Amino acid sequence: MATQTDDPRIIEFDVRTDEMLVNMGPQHPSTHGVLRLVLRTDGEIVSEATPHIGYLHRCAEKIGENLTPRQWIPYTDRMDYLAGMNMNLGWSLAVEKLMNLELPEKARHLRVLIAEMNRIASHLVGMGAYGLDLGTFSPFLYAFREREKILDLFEEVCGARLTYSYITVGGATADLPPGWLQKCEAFLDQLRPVIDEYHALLTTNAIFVRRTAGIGVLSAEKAIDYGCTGPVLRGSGVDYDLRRDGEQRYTEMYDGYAFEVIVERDGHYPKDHDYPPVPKTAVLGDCWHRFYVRMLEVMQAMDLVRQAIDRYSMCSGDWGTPVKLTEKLPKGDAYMETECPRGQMGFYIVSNGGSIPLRARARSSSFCNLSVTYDLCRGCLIADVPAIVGSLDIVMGEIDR
Amino acid sequence: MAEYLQQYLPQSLAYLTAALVHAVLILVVVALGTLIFIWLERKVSGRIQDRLGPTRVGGKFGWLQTLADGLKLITKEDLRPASADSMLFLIAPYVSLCASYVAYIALPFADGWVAIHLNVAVFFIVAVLGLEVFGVMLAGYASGSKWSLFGAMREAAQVVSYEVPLGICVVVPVLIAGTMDLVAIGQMQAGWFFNWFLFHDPFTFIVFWVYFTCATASVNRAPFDLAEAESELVAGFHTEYSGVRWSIFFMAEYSSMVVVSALAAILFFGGWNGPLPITHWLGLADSANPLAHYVANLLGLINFLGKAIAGVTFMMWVRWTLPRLRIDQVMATCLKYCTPIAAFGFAGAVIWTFLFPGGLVIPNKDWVVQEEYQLDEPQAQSAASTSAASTSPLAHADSGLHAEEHHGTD
Amino acid sequence: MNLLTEPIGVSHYLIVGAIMFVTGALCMATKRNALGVLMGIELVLNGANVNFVAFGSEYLRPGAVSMGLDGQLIALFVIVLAAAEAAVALAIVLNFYNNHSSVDVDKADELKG
Amino acid sequence: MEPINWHSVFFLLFALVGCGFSVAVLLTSNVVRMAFYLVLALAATSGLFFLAGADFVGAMQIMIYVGGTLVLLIFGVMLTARGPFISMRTPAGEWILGAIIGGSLLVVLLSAATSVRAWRPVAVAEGEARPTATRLGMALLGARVDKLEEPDPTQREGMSGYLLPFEIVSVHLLVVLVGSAYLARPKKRAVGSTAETV
Repeated sequence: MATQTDDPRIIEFDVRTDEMLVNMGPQHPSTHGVLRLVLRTDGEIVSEATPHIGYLHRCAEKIGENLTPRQWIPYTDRMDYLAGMNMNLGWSLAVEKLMNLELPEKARHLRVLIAEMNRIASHLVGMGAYGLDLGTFSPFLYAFREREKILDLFEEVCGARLTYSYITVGGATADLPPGWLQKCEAFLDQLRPVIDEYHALLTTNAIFVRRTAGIGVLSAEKAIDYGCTGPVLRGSGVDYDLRRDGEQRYTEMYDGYAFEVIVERDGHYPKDHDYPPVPKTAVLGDCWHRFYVRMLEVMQAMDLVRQAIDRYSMCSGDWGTPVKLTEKLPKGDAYMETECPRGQMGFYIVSNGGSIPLRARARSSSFCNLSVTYDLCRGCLIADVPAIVGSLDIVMGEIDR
Repeated sequence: MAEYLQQYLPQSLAYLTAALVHAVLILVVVALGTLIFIWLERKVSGRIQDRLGPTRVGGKFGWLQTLADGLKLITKEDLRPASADSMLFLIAPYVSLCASYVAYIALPFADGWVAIHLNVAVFFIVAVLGLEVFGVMLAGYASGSKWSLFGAMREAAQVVSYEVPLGICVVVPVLIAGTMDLVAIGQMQAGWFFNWFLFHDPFTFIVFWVYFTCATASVNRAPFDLAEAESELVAGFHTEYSGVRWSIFFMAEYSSMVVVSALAAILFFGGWNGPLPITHWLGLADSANPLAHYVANLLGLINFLGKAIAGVTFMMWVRWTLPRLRIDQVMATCLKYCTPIAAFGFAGAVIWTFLFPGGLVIPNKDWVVQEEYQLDEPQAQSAASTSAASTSPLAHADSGLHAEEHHGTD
Repeated sequence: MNLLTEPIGVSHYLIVGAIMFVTGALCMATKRNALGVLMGIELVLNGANVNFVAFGSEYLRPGAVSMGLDGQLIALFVIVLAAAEAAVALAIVLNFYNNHSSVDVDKADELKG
Repeated sequence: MEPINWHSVFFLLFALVGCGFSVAVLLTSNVVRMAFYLVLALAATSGLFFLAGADFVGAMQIMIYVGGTLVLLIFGVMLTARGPFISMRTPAGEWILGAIIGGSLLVVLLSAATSVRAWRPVAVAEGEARPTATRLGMALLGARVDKLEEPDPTQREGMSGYLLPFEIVSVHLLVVLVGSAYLARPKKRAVGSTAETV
């Protein structure tokens, strides 16, 4: 099996075979929707992997120029459809920044609570689908089983299971139903031991470690160069999380919450004491670390949800009334970035004073994260391509918009 | 059977009918087995994944789900890509099926219940199972699809490599038994469960696990299902297949799973002999009454099938638990782990049998030895009764083996 | 002579062996693909093997006339050596393919690697 | 009606399959199909071996020849199967020349095969053939259990066993293993430039 040597011009080979161009996707079981990767392969070795995007383009941004901000909220749901609440939140914050709205405290905690719950759901899918990419089916269903419970909770809150449109400009469309917090706590209690199961099935599984450790190593510099964010960036060891380092309007939401950014320090992760140790073969920035960061972020999000539940139940008063559907926007522009499960999701709004914005734009985290595929997949084996792309955990709806 | 039919039919027809009956019997085992095992796989995977699996078709447990699926597959269009090498494309699934089907011919289902009593049965089965790879390679090449070609190349590399440790593992029980005749190997493990070759010595115990790993790899089951790795190669070698031909690949896969599990059952788990010598206590096995012998064999058949099904279920359990290996890791597993361990086990078993001939802990050893000497008589009977349809030298290939063995070692 | 009822003798096997041998030899002579030539060699060896087994068969020639086990033993050696030969030949062909990007034996006229 | 000799029927079946597919190997120009036909021809030959009472050799034929050697061959075919090499046609002149030489060779061989009296069919009672695996194994270890009753003592000595050839073959296989690994070893080569074998 030929592998690349240090000098990129020298390629070791057994038998000279023709280079093949292979289309992985858009109809392929493991390209997370409709990503099309054009692989140039020499036997099993991939010499080039070019992502082609655009198969899910739905002109969401153009539509945003014809709708009021609150009307555009459902479209943000359909961007990162696995983390609709976080998308709603990002756009709402951008519009609120433009309108300079201040929210009641209860709305703040409610948003943290809902956004972190959605982060758990999103990471569960990411984890399950990653197992699927590596050829094991069961963890996928185990992850979906837990996610279903979150979706059930969300359904009680807003009536929808995938496209929530719950968090909106000025707060949320409704308060949490009575008794919901208890259900949420019960869910968190039973999720904790299940997470250990996932670790047994995937994180510590010898085959899983062999498939992911040392594969697709993304150095910190390269991650920053490509504009990677979220778990992909933190998996490379860069200590950066918008919930701590972001704009004040966003970070003040998390004021008073105790949480540590999940990033490796001296071979250890925060809160990893009851977790499996980092395997010896793993290199910082490889697929295993990206996966592990996601798993730990689930734990982190669970902590945050618990804190949010406490603080929410202590608050009294208003949960935040949504603004009028056709509320006039002040003239000007605003850009707001939030830490979504997949990374840094930015929304930009430009207004000329009417109720419909002049421009509505989104900065997609998956788009930047996907751009590293070309670099990471060079010289790997075909089987590593799904492993690498899966570890980036992309959602095509967000990339193509 | 042929002799019986001859009373009513012309001789040629009688033989043909007898042969057909045998062939169809085995085909039924293969086809029915596939139906049951696909159903079982769906049930097992369902239970593993917190689902119910099929529940509707054919009553509460969805017994007939596979049949319904099979009917659906038959009605589907038999697609053939324009770039395919049409002749090879059409033939390939049947090549695969034939290979795993032929292996059943030498597989004894109970004491003496075997289509052709070969005295090199172990060797034959391993050899024939190795041919299944041809179907896969031809399918992969002939499909004219790059994914299929990848699958075929992987399969070729994998199967050829895994045949080495598999062969070494199979040789270990053969070495202990002193024969390659599966019927004789089965008979040697009669009695209590510690007579099974699995418990013969620590080395056979190790070798069994290596065997099972290699067998899983050689029948292309997860975590070694590289040839059809659906997350990488879409569906690998059968990407372009549809309908009946696709289901034939499936049949081949399941029937070879059964063959390797059954082979493991005979080589390591005493074949048709239960963990307790019940038939011996009841006097069924040694009875001169043919009916008693028949009942003993029926019990043996249940025993044997139970062991084979347990093996297959174990493979399913593994499949739904573990991620898939990468091709270079599959090869490394074979060359760096399986082959050396198998070779070590082989050497160990040689030394062990040299030091403790006849095993270490067999309290009723005399009985076993006695069995061994009695081999010739029932075998001659069974050979005569079961091999009517087979060709003559094959049928009688076995008798005299043991006499010769002693002769040779003297 | 009815082939279905007559017993089979060594000569029948020899005929099969001869046909295989000749087709193999012709394959070696006419194929331009190096692997085709290799397949011809396999056929030739196989034809010879048929003869050896036939001469050694106790079933076809009972008693002392038969070559006995020697026929089968030689056949075994031929099979094993054929496997070895195929491995080396394949390595040569792949090497040739690497150097010439072709498996056409007519291109192998350089007397250098 | 004379009873049908099933041995002959199976012989005919296998012989026809074997010869038919060896001719097909010769006639087809597609190298992949050639390999496939060769598989069938060799598998049929193993059937012939079983019929001749050589069950061990037959199984060996399937295991090593068909299962090992030919998989290797097909592997090679697939590695080198690029458009023009899949079917390379032979010029008609070579075909004619080959047919003449092959035909005359065939005639010679066939006449030789049919003319010797000792090779004519003999009616043999069924069940005479005995299993060979153990005796072969013993012979390879140097003990000829089948020659113990040999009346002629000179012959008994001459056919003592095959231990030496067996060992030679074993060593030979090892050498071949190393040799082919050496021949097909990975070579470092600069992309773009030609031969620079290390």
